[in-house]
Amino acid sequence: MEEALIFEIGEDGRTGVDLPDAPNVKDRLGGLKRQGKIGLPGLSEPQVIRHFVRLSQKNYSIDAGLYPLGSCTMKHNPRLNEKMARLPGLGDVHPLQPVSTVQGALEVIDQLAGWLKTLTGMPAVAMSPAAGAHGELCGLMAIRAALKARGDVRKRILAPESAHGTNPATAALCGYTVDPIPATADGRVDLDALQAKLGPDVAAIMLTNPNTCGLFERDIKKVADMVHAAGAFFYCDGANFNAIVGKVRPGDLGIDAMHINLHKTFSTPHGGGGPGSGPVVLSDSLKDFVPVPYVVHGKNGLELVENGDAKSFGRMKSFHGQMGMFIRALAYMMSHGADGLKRVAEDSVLSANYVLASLKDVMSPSFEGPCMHEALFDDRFLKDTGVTTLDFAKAMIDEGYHPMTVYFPLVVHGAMLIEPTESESKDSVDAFVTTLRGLAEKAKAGGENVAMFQAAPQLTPRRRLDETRAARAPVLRWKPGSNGAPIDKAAAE
Amino acid sequence: MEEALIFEIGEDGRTGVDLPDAPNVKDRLGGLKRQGKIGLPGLSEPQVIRHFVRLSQKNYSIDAGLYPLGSCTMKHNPRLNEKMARLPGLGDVHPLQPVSTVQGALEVIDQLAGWLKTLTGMPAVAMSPAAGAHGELCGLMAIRAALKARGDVRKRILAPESAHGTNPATAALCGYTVDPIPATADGRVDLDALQAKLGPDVAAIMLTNPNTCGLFERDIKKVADMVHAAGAFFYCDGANFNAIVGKVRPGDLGIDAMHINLHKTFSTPHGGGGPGSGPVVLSDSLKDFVPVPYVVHGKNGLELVENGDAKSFGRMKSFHGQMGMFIRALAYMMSHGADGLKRVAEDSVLSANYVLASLKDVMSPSFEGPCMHEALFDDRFLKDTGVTTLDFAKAMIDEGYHPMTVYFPLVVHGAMLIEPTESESKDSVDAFVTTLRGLAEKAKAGGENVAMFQAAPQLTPRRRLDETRAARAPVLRWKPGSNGAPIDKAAAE
Amino acid sequence: MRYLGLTEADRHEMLETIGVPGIDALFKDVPAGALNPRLDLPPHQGELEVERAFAAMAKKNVSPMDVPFFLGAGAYRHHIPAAVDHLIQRSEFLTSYTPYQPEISQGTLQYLFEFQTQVSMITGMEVANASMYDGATSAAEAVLMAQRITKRSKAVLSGGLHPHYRDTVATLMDQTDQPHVAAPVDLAGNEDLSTLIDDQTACVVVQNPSVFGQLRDLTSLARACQAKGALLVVAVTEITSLGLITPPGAMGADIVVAEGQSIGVPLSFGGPYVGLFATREKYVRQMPGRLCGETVDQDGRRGFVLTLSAREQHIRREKATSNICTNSGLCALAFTIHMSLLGEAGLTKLAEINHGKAVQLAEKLSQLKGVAIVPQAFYNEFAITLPQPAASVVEKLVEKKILGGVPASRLFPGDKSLENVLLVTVTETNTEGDMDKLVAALKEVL
Amino acid sequence: MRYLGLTEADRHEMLETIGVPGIDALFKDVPAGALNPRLDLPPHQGELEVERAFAAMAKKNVSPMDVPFFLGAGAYRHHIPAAVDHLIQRSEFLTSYTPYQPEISQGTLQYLFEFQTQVSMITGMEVANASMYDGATSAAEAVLMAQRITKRSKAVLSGGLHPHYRDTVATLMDQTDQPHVAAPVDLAGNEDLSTLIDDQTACVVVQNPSVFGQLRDLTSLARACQAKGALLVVAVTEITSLGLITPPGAMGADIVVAEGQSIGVPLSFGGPYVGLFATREKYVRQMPGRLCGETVDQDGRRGFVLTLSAREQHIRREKATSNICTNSGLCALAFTIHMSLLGEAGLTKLAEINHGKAVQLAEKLSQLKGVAIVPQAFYNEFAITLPQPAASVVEKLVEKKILGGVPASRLFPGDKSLENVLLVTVTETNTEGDMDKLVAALKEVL
Repeated sequence: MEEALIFEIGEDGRTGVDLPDAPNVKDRLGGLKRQGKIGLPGLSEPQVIRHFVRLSQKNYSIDAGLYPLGSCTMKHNPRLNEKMARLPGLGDVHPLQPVSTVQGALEVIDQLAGWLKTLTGMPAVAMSPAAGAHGELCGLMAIRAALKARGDVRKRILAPESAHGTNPATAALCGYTVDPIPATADGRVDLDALQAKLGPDVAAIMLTNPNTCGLFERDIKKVADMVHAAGAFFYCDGANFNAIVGKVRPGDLGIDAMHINLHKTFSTPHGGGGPGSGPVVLSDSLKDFVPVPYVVHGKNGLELVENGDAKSFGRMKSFHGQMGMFIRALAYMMSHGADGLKRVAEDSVLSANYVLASLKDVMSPSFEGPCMHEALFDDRFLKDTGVTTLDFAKAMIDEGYHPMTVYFPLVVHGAMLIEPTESESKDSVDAFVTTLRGLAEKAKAGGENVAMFQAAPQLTPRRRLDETRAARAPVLRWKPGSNGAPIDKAAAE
Repeated sequence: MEEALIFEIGEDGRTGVDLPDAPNVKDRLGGLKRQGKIGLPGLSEPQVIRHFVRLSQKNYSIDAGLYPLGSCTMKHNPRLNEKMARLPGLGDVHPLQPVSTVQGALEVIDQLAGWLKTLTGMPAVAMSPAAGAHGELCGLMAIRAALKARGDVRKRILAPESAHGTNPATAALCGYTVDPIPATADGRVDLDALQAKLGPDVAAIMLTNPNTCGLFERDIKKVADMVHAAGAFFYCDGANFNAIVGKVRPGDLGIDAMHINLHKTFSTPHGGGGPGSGPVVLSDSLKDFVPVPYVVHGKNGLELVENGDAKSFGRMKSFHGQMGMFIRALAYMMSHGADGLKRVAEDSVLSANYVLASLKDVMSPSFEGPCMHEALFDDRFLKDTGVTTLDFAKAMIDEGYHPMTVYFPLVVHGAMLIEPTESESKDSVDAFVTTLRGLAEKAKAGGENVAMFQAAPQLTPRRRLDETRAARAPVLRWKPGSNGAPIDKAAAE
Repeated sequence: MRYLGLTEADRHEMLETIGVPGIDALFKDVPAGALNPRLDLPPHQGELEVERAFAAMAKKNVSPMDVPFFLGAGAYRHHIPAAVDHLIQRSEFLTSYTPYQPEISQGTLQYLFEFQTQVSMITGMEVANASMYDGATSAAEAVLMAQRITKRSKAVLSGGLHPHYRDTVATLMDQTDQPHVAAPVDLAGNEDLSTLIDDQTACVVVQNPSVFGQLRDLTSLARACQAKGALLVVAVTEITSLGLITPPGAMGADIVVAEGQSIGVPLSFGGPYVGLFATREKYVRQMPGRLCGETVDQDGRRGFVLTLSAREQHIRREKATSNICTNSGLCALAFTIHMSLLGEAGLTKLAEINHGKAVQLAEKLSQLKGVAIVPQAFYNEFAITLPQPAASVVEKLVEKKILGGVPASRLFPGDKSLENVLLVTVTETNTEGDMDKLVAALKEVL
Repeated sequence: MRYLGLTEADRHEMLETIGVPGIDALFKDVPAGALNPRLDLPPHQGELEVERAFAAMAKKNVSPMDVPFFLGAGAYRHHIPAAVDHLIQRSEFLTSYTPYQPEISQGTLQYLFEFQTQVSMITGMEVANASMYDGATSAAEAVLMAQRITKRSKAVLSGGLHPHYRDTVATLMDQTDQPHVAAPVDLAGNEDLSTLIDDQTACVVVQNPSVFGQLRDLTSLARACQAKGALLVVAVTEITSLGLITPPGAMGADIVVAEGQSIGVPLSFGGPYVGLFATREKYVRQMPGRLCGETVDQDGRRGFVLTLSAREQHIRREKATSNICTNSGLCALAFTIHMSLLGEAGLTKLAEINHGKAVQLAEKLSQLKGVAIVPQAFYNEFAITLPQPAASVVEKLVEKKILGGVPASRLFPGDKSLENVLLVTVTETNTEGDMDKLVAALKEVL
């Protein structure tokens, strides 16, 4: 079924809310009352419900199938967590209530901080960052503040070529230049190259571990030592923490700062692109250089420090952090416990290695195993078939699967990064493997199959979309009378 | 995507719940501890969620499209009502709590009863029946009790041929024989035939008004007078109350008892086949002959009478009625108010007549209008096309619609009973009409189209199902190793 | 008005298409004077106002969440996993109709098939239907079914049967002046019903555990029924008990009726609940209620349909096995989901916890002076005798913010022998702290 | 463990397929001694236990549902229709990722397009992005964007700007040692920022209504900016105000940043919220954040994709317009749904109610001795001056079970001139009874 835009469905004279009459008072708007209409459409509640239900039906979701996006950790989102986040007294409290009236809310933050510190083996955590990239920003700000405090202005950040795009973008936001570190043939940081790049103007290294090739940086302690010897800090991108949660403490590896994507490892729902939450754990050398606000234990219970001392580097967002995500993440942690979280890491790594082992003969793994929680393949197995990584991914859609992450990391050609997560059953992973084997064989067999790959997907609400057209003459909003592409309104109802 | 049965997905060693260890006590089961396994499968929470999400995706629903089932009143189900039914203190109270601790719950029942009495113009209402048919049973029990109280045993119930199947079935359950009343050419009760059938052994007439042909019984007051003159009672099937709510009070028409399907007129969700709720309003002559329990105003507030006086005819179900449905229905009523409910009737009747007017030239209306909230067509327009009512209905599915009610009422050939309800927008009804016009024209054009109708539906999770096979050798449950029809387990994951 | 689809402009256009001057022209068949009555009811309100009204009513109740809570007697407080309520609220389940168009209702049909299988399994029976209204109505339908099968009329009702079930059966039988024999109240749990079975007896209805909590082996009663050509109907009010105890099917029951509320369905002040109904395969065509069956579609793929509808009212009319139409679909779904989450291991453990906690409380209570535990064997519920009327004890406990149980006098009004009897239930939702509070409060009150 | 998919048997089989003896063989790259640390954390728990823990924490808070409540200052309590929370919890929205595969993400993409359109419309701007973290981060990103466009570095921040926004901007600018000028606190609402604009000024950031509630016509400020080649950034913390007042776009704003929480998003102790970001079409390639654009698919049908990703970090890396990756998708959905339900008429009426009630309360409060309303013109929020420190008045109100407002000292610590200033907000959720209680309590307290 086609579904028109709300602006095409709506009409004056309908509403989805009933409101009482406004008090009959003389306005005090100082002559700034709006003139003219906004242009918003009028829809009844049934129309709104149907519109969004129908839209939802055009989406793939974890709840409906395996979602093997590497580096995204698309795991099961427990409904208990949704329920907890909506408890009266938790979901509805205001950030500026007197602290005596929000002791329970502060306790959530404090407890979650405790779990994060214990799981990472780090002494401090900054809770307010709103997402992973925001956490990176927090980490670099802390590093910058620490350097500044010792009067040591440095200008360069080292980051591997395989880094998430957020790493260089964050470094740039903090005024740093980014200097890439090459990788070895086995997908790890090249220590010699690193040594060569280190120097008195290097503020920090930003490393992802497990890295974006799905591998554990086995020389990580050496890296830490080298970085610290150069007077720099070690920032670790915690995007892949799911592989090691409960199993390895980053604090034991010499790390100074690491953000944790609560929406990955701790299962707060991705929600079609957020909201996330990215608390940053900090080492002893950084623990005073934090943003406000933060929670401390005071004489009257928990207290909220909203205006820091001289070492605090400032404020990162409107209020105290992503409370709704904190509740969900804490519920997730309490549900798993120490035993369950360790099992999460183990099962996620087990599943990824199982995928690697089950596909290595028909696809081309980029590196020797063992991998961590994601398995990286490149497009060598598609060589000369006429089928690209993109075609392969789109063909998966017609088989009922969301594709894996493609063309990332950039260090291998036509990358396909598969992360099954610990939520999947073996039956589910087996079925996925069977499908991929079938597609790989079809691609290699060539002939008519190639056209099938190139035409995929065909069973979806839309087929491949013209991204060039979208970018060349951007249409970013609906305008009255501006039906860009023809759509039959009657058919769309 | 195929979806296996939970019994085929499950495996020992998995669970969807975590429970603490049981207290270590000596059991007091008197040697009746279960021996052997039950056979239930083990599934993780993600598996359970995915299973039921995928199953849901195989269903049509009001939230996704027009659902024009005549006589079923598939209207919008507001989410506010779901929220209210789950309020702590309402959704979680026990039916046998001391009445002092459930005054709010009793108030819900009392308020809803008040609305129902006012809307129907009747002095009493029995709240406990669990569904429409259960309400009919309650009504006939009240009639039987009233007759018994006056020492007047009667054995016959009159019901029109067009009655819902529940009417004769209910009458039989109360030990009555059912005597059909024929209809006139314009789809109403034949008064002469009725007069001829009335006699001293007639306990009651069971009439649906508006009737199942979608027409208002214009002689209803005469019918009531005739029935009362014969010493019988007038039971009205309130299934079609949506057409007249707020607009006509059944109490003004001479009715003695009428059930109200809260899950139709008052929008408690149908839920794939229940639960429903069927309170019965009663006239002065029946108001003492009620089932227990019921709510009364006492000196300490509201009281619950669980053991009635001599006139009460007994008990109909485990507890006090479908409280969850009461809350939803009351929220619906309060949201609409007197003005909104009247508008419900008007708009539902308007929409049905609009459908009738818009299709009368291409389909064959069974009766002259105006109709009430549903429009009845028969299959004369399909004569000699090779397309049956069933084929026509199945072809609608491929166009994205749930079919109307078909082959009911029985009084016209190949009936198609369309009830759009007041929830639909005009655009939505227009699109539906356009689709039906197109199909009607296709059917009449014949040729290759006939095969399309006969093969429909083709775009659904399943095509037409073999109902004969299902009934001949019933397979009513899964058994280990008994995969009746072949299903590929791997493909189904 | 937020739920209405038409604008004023739409209405005008539509009236024009129909060709009438105004809306009341469409109501011309309504008798003069009966149209458009004045209704003394408030006007429409927004969500916020409606929420306020319900919040005010909810506040007048004592929520089981806020106090130690020990009520049972046919309705049980259990923890419902969050996934259950989430899933049953999916539009595609919540807002769909009875699956009469199977091609676009496979979701509903498949879960009904799974429900039927689960119910068969836990009751130890061969087949089950797709649900009834609740436990009591299931029991009444079972008696009618036994009458059809045996072509006899009399029903013998155990003295341990929940009075609401007994009365629901009796009320229905009264309609056709059918005889039923209610055995004397069986507090001690030692009644012998076999003497009441005669050659006019269609069935014996017995509850296990009984309303007083007594758990019994029904095997010999089943034999007695069989010997005299009567059917044994076993009623179960607390379905989680079947996670731990021998199911009725294994004791020889012919029909099992049960209240399924304990699995997935909230207390909701008594409804809606979900009646379970299971029997032997040979009786399936005499069963009431909807049945979902497996079949294949035109392409040979497994699929599900409502079947054996030749039993049902919409086909058979006055010859139907029951007048039931709407049943309890969404509650059956909640049951199916919760049971799927539990699985074999979960249901067993849940039942062990319930029983274990009940044993713990029984032991604590039996140490109170003047308090005695009635049943020898029980599951999670038991009657106790007190030295004073239970109803007033319960009221005193309310003052101490404890909901302490159901006084037997509420269920058996006027029966002096039960005046001092209290029914106490313990589930996994009760903490040790709850139990200690009850015991301490009783100590003060008694 | 209920969320895990593998059984012990599965694990054994999988290890065998992989060809390793045990799980730790897969972790062989972890440095010696760092594997399997002992963690001092509790073991796994069931739902019931987790629920109890959270219920206990929730009980330690005072819920705005239970008391008269008058807080605002950047986060607002509004009624959210039940449909909103129902729809955003649909699996297909809740558990999907960023729509990088548009063929199976048209649901998310279309609502983002609708969101962008709604935000453009209400702010009176040409284009909007698909959301930011919140209002303050939007403001900070706006300053960076203005710097890119003007190639100037200085930002002038109004004295009426919410201090959290001011500090968030400042913190980000500090990283690159960019100058910013924060104007003096502007309680009276009569600051003239035009004098602070020089030829190094990239932008002026002004909030309307101001943090003290003052509503101002920004037209002349916009002209002053334009004259000096600087951009005008207007921040809106209470987005429902745009139902009633002239939008920033109509006053000449170049960038509008706003907190969208008031529409569809619960208070949730400060997050997650949804930042709105709108600007002129000509600046679109300098915008931060995701953008959804219309296009066609292979069959020529209208469809939507994420577009202009050449601005974004995953493509442009260190040259990206922002480092933002995850944004606030689900909150944007809640906003879109709530705004769809409101429509033109609903948003307007909602704003009228908010303003009307605020005027009512202002009138009541201004009759109290020693109390003065600060802003001349306001929407639903206004500062009042008290005869004593506002913080202690608020604490006294808490004792009377009233959450009476935000003391300005909480936002401007150490500023003696604001010590007696209280920020008071009224929305549609406040009843007349609430207001009377506040007035009566203040009378007692002052």
